Amino acid sequence: MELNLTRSQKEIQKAATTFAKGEFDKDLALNLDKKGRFPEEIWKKAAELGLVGIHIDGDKELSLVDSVIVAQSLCAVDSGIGSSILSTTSGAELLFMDGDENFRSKYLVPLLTGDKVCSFAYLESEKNLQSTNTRAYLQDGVVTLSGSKLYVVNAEIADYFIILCLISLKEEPSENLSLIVVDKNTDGINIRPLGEKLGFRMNPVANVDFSEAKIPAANILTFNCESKLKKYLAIDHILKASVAIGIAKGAFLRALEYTKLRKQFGTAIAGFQVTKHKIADMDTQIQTANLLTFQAAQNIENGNYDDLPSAQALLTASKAAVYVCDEAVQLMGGYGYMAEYDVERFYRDAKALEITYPSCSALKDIIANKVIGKIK
Amino acid sequence: MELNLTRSQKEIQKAATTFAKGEFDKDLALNLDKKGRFPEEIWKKAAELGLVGIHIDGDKELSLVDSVIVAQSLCAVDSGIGSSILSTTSGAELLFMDGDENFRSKYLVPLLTGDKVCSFAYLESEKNLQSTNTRAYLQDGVVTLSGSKLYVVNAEIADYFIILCLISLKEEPSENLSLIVVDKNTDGINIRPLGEKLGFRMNPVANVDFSEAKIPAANILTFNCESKLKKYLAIDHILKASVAIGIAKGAFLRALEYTKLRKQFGTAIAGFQVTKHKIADMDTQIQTANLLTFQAAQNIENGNYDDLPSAQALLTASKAAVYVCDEAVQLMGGYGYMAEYDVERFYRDAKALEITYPSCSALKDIIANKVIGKIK
Amino acid sequence: MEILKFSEEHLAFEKRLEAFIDFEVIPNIQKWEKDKIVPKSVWRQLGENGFLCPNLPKKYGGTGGDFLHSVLVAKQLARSNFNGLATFIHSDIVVPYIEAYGTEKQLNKYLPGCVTGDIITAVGMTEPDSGSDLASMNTTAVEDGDSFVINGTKTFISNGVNCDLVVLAAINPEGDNPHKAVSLFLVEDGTKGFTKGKPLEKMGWKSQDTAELFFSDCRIPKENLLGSQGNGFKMLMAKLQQERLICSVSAMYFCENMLKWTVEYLKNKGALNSQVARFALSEMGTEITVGNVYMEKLVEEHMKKESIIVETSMGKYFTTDLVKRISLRCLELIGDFGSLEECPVARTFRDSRITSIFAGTNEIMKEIIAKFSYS
Amino acid sequence: MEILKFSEEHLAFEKRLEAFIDFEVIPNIQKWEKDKIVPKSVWRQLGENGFLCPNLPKKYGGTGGDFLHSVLVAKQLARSNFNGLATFIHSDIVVPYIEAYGTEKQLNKYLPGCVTGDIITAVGMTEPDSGSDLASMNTTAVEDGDSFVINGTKTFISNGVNCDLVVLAAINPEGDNPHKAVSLFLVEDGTKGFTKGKPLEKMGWKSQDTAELFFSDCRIPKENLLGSQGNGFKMLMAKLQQERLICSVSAMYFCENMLKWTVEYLKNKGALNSQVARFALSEMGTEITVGNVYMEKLVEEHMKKESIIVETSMGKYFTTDLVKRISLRCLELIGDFGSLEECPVARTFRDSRITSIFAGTNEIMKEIIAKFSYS
Repeated sequence: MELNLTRSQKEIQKAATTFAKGEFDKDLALNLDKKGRFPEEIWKKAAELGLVGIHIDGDKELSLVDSVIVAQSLCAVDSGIGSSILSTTSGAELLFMDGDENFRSKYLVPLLTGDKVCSFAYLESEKNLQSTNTRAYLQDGVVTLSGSKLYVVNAEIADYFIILCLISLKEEPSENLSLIVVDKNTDGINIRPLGEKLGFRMNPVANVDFSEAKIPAANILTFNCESKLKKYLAIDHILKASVAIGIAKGAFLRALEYTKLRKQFGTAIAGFQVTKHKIADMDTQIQTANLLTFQAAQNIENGNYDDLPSAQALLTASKAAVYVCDEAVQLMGGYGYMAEYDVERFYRDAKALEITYPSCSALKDIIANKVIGKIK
Repeated sequence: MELNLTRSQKEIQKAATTFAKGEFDKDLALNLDKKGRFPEEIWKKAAELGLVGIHIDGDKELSLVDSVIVAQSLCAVDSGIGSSILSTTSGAELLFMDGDENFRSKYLVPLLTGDKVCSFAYLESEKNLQSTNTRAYLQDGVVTLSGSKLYVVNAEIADYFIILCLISLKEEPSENLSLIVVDKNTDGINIRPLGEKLGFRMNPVANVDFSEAKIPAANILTFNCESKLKKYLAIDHILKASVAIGIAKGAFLRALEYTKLRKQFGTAIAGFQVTKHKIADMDTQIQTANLLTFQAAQNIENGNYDDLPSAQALLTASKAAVYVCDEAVQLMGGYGYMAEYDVERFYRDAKALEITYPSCSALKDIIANKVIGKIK
Repeated sequence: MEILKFSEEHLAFEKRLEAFIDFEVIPNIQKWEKDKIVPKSVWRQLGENGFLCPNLPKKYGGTGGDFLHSVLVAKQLARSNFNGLATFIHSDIVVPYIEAYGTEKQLNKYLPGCVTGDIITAVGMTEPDSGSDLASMNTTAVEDGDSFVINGTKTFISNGVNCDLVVLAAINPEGDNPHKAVSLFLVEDGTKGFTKGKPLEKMGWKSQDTAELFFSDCRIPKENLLGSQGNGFKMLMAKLQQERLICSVSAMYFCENMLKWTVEYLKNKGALNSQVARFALSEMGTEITVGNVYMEKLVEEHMKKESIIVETSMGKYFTTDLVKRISLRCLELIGDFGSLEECPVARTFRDSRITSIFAGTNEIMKEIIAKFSYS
Repeated sequence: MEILKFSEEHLAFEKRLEAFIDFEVIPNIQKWEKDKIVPKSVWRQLGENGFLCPNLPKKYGGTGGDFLHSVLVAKQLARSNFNGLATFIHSDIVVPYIEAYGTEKQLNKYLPGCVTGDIITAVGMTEPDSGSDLASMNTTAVEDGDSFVINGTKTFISNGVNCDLVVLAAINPEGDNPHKAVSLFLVEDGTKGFTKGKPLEKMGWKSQDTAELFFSDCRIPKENLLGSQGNGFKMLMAKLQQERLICSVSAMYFCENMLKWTVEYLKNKGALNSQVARFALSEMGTEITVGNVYMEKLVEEHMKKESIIVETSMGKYFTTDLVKRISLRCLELIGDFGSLEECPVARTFRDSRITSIFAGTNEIMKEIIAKFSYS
């Protein structure tokens, strides 16, 4: 499927791929995955090149397609390093959408320059975002925050958190779902690492407790954030879909190369009809997910934040990634199971992406609610 | 997924849907399906409205997206009547691409005005088009044609055939895969109907034998047609994909309506989580196939006849149609199995589309050959 | 890998049945499918030969066979690739209600006719607005002197046109708990106020007369109550194991037939050199072999009178889903020829699609499995 | 729905094994997984307790048990959710070659040690450039006086680091027909010219020492030929039924464990009120129940010494595909917690992914099924 990329998009694609191929050392990747370490140096280099948060870098419009391209390109070369780089700006769109110049210079720009890592802490239940119990009250210019967040990616390496919480004002009982930026060195934060991961092992994950943490009121990013959050999630779904597609492409290209070289009973595996049909299915799924994702990203660039296309893109892409990686492992046989041949790692990353929030089930809820509408 | 249709495309969509809703009588459709009769009257009305062969109607460029829209719209209202109307121009693109003014006025225009039906006879083996054995030789301005064609749709109602055959010139041994137009009333044609069909029952199918049929040399449409044929197939795949999507949409909307109205254990079926997730999957598959098909059609409008996108679109769309119709039947329970509720017929049509040439297997061969390329 | 052991007597029974199917059934299928009904005379022929209700005791005119006879009937009817003579609805689903819950008088009055084919039975359970949800039943039975007066409509009733006797579920409109207000009644054809609709047009089972039944002030004597009053729900539930099991048995034999036919077709076309076709056949063959072993195990346990509600629900879901998938996949392998009604798998595809819907949809099966296993 | 009947003795054996696993294995799994190997001492402990080669006759030091003992070992090891102690490779795959084809001298020399755990065995078949295609083997064995001289590399060898004895397949480079040029040899650890690689880094089976084996002018005495010369291909084939069967047995027990764990997890989270979760569990439960019956039937037939090559190939494909799909689906139901190594299903997912690749890929299974059934 030909996507009609603009000249500038093609250049970004080329730059990202060239960078990744040059910098993403295979042995390093294996080692980082094994040890669960974040690829700090490469991330900083990517930021220097402008590849970090490329969709929010620059002027006032979101160039989401650029980030789709970067995510796919980096993850296709290495799913672990690629997704790690992308993870450092998790939640940054919320700063972009809502932040004044203060947030911009203090929190957003350092992400883009590779000086800071942001971590968006939102989950309290695996099922949905509707069950926020982290509470804060604002009094005398200070917000006091208490509660627990689950599965916070990059909690240990982040410089600050964006927290989804309920904020109440002094002597006013109503609570408002809001966003607040909390510096890592604030007192009252306890990070409980969740140990080794199945996939995306270069990004440690932890539960984070807040116990009467005091934060300046100026750090309230958005008061009443429901609609912003929904917009953010649409963006986030597209970026996750892009990571999934990158993973799928990376595993696919490795398996394709293998089947063209590896001979069995005197024939290259790629010459067997069953292999050919698998390759056709794998490619079709990748192209399909790709097209959905570009279309959804384009929608958002055009200012349409409808959450249906992004949910369908992520659902399709994450299923495609698991399917393609699984078949890649099988096509490569015993080699597919060996760390050295990469695809088992891509497979674990794909599976981790698929099962972590938002799960396929949550995405289907979004889609169904939109499609079914009201029932009489 | 929002497809950004132009104003004129939206008008075509509206016109086709309005026409279908007004003219496609439900009882008539049930009866035609049961008896295996072609909806002649409705077809003529559709032609009057310009809905027949809309992509070749008009000037010199193919407006394929228009036909995608018409096919989807008509088939969503009724898969049998809709696809019957579309089938009357089978092969007409070959006339359009290659025909001089003579072919145009004598053969092409009457299709568009609803005065003639064309039938493209190409298949001799179910597997591929490479095994053409129908042979003709040209001598003294007359072509003599012999051979047999299988599964010729509309053979009985067609006014003329476009035949794929090998033509040799007098005293020259080489044979050229070519196209020739043969009037139905030519001597030496024997049509052997294949009886009742599983799906698309309004379009009778037959094997057609040619026994020294004499045709004027002027009726040779294309001498050496390989590349034209490939282009034609790309178009044909997209139109078939559009029919599949229309079928899927039609079944989906019926099932969706049913689940919103039908109550079980006091709750509308659409309120059950399993139903909701099915609806999400069904909608996602339809949107996905739709996007692939529009993209592939757009490619061709832009002059890029690459056969990969059209094969991927048809593969995805025909699978989606079978899946969606199957789930629609299940969602509607016993009613889904009854002729009166339409979806069983849509299901049969979807299945027939999927298994007749080009089969999924043939499409995967096309895709794989393109993706794998040469093996060292 | 067989589990079931058939005796000489069983095999002789099967052989007779096989011949009957070859000579009396297969040549007529096309006509019956067009007619949308199988003549009642065929039922009587079946009865004469001992093929109906093959496990009713001799004192009611039966041959005193066992459930393996029913398995063999399902097998041979599947071989005919045709569901017009779905005698298992009569023999293995409806008549067992009468046998289990009937009074001696009812047994003597009806069972002999059920064996000879003079009485064709149907069960009236489903209604237009209540499928699997029996509690929302709208057909009422009101006591009036020494009668019950029945009003309501039943739909999707197999043998609905041919039936001479209906086991009808109806609700006492004055009952508090709908689950305890349902009773079963025996309603004879010809009873005033009982009328039948025309055969419904369906995707498949073309010659099986599925129809609506209408009851309008239909008065039946009190002695036609089947079992105890208010116990209908329980009685219906108690017999579901055999109903669902026989569906599984039939589904597996249809699977085997389809695969066998498809292999032959592909072999004749020289298409077995396709690796994709070979793999597809191997995958289908595996699922069918595995499913067969499971089905035979279910039959074995059922014949030992084990309560295997969950396992049977699993079987119903697994086998009817399988028969659908096998039909879809065989058609794909067959290609263009599969799009013609001449291709037997086209009919199996149309016919088998109902099996994951009737006798409790597979969604209901999954709820049952979950209820007993995961709650 | 059980087919297999376990005696009191079997159950006592299982109980002892269960305790052993609880006390000696489960507490050490994390360490062994980090170490990428299980200490040899554990093998000896297993041997002391009669858990290795449980069906070797008493005259070779065995306990004279039957294949059901192997089934129980597979079951209990699956319960530990860990494949580092895949003793079935030793007990049910490699040692049977020796038992079946060894000379009396070889039997007496090696089997007692195999039982006690002093001799851990491995089979050297796969090579870097030949997976399922044995005919393209490159490891050579050349006769030289009273020795064979072996050269070549084997890869993906389970127990490759711990092994004390390798049943090695090598080819006579001068043989015309490669299928008749393969012989089996017994190569002891420590033989000059035989070296082992480091454990390979894998997706799963972290503590199972899978390694490369290198043979460089490795000279072994002629008496270490196993079975007759040139017969290696046939011997390897003859034992595949048991090899593939034990894979199926293990896969099914892993399936059961995963589902059980997932149900408990969801129950504790209060997530069983989700209809989608209930249906998913019912679907998985059905496949597992059906697969279990089939697996038990295979074991029964195998123990009756039936030749069930096709059915076993079907079983290998069905069960290993199932264990993968169950792991994928359970993780989906579990959600975020499944993405942590703390979740046991995460390990089962990683471990089970190899089972549709090893012991003959499922693609090979499908070719075998097709060859015997559809050609």
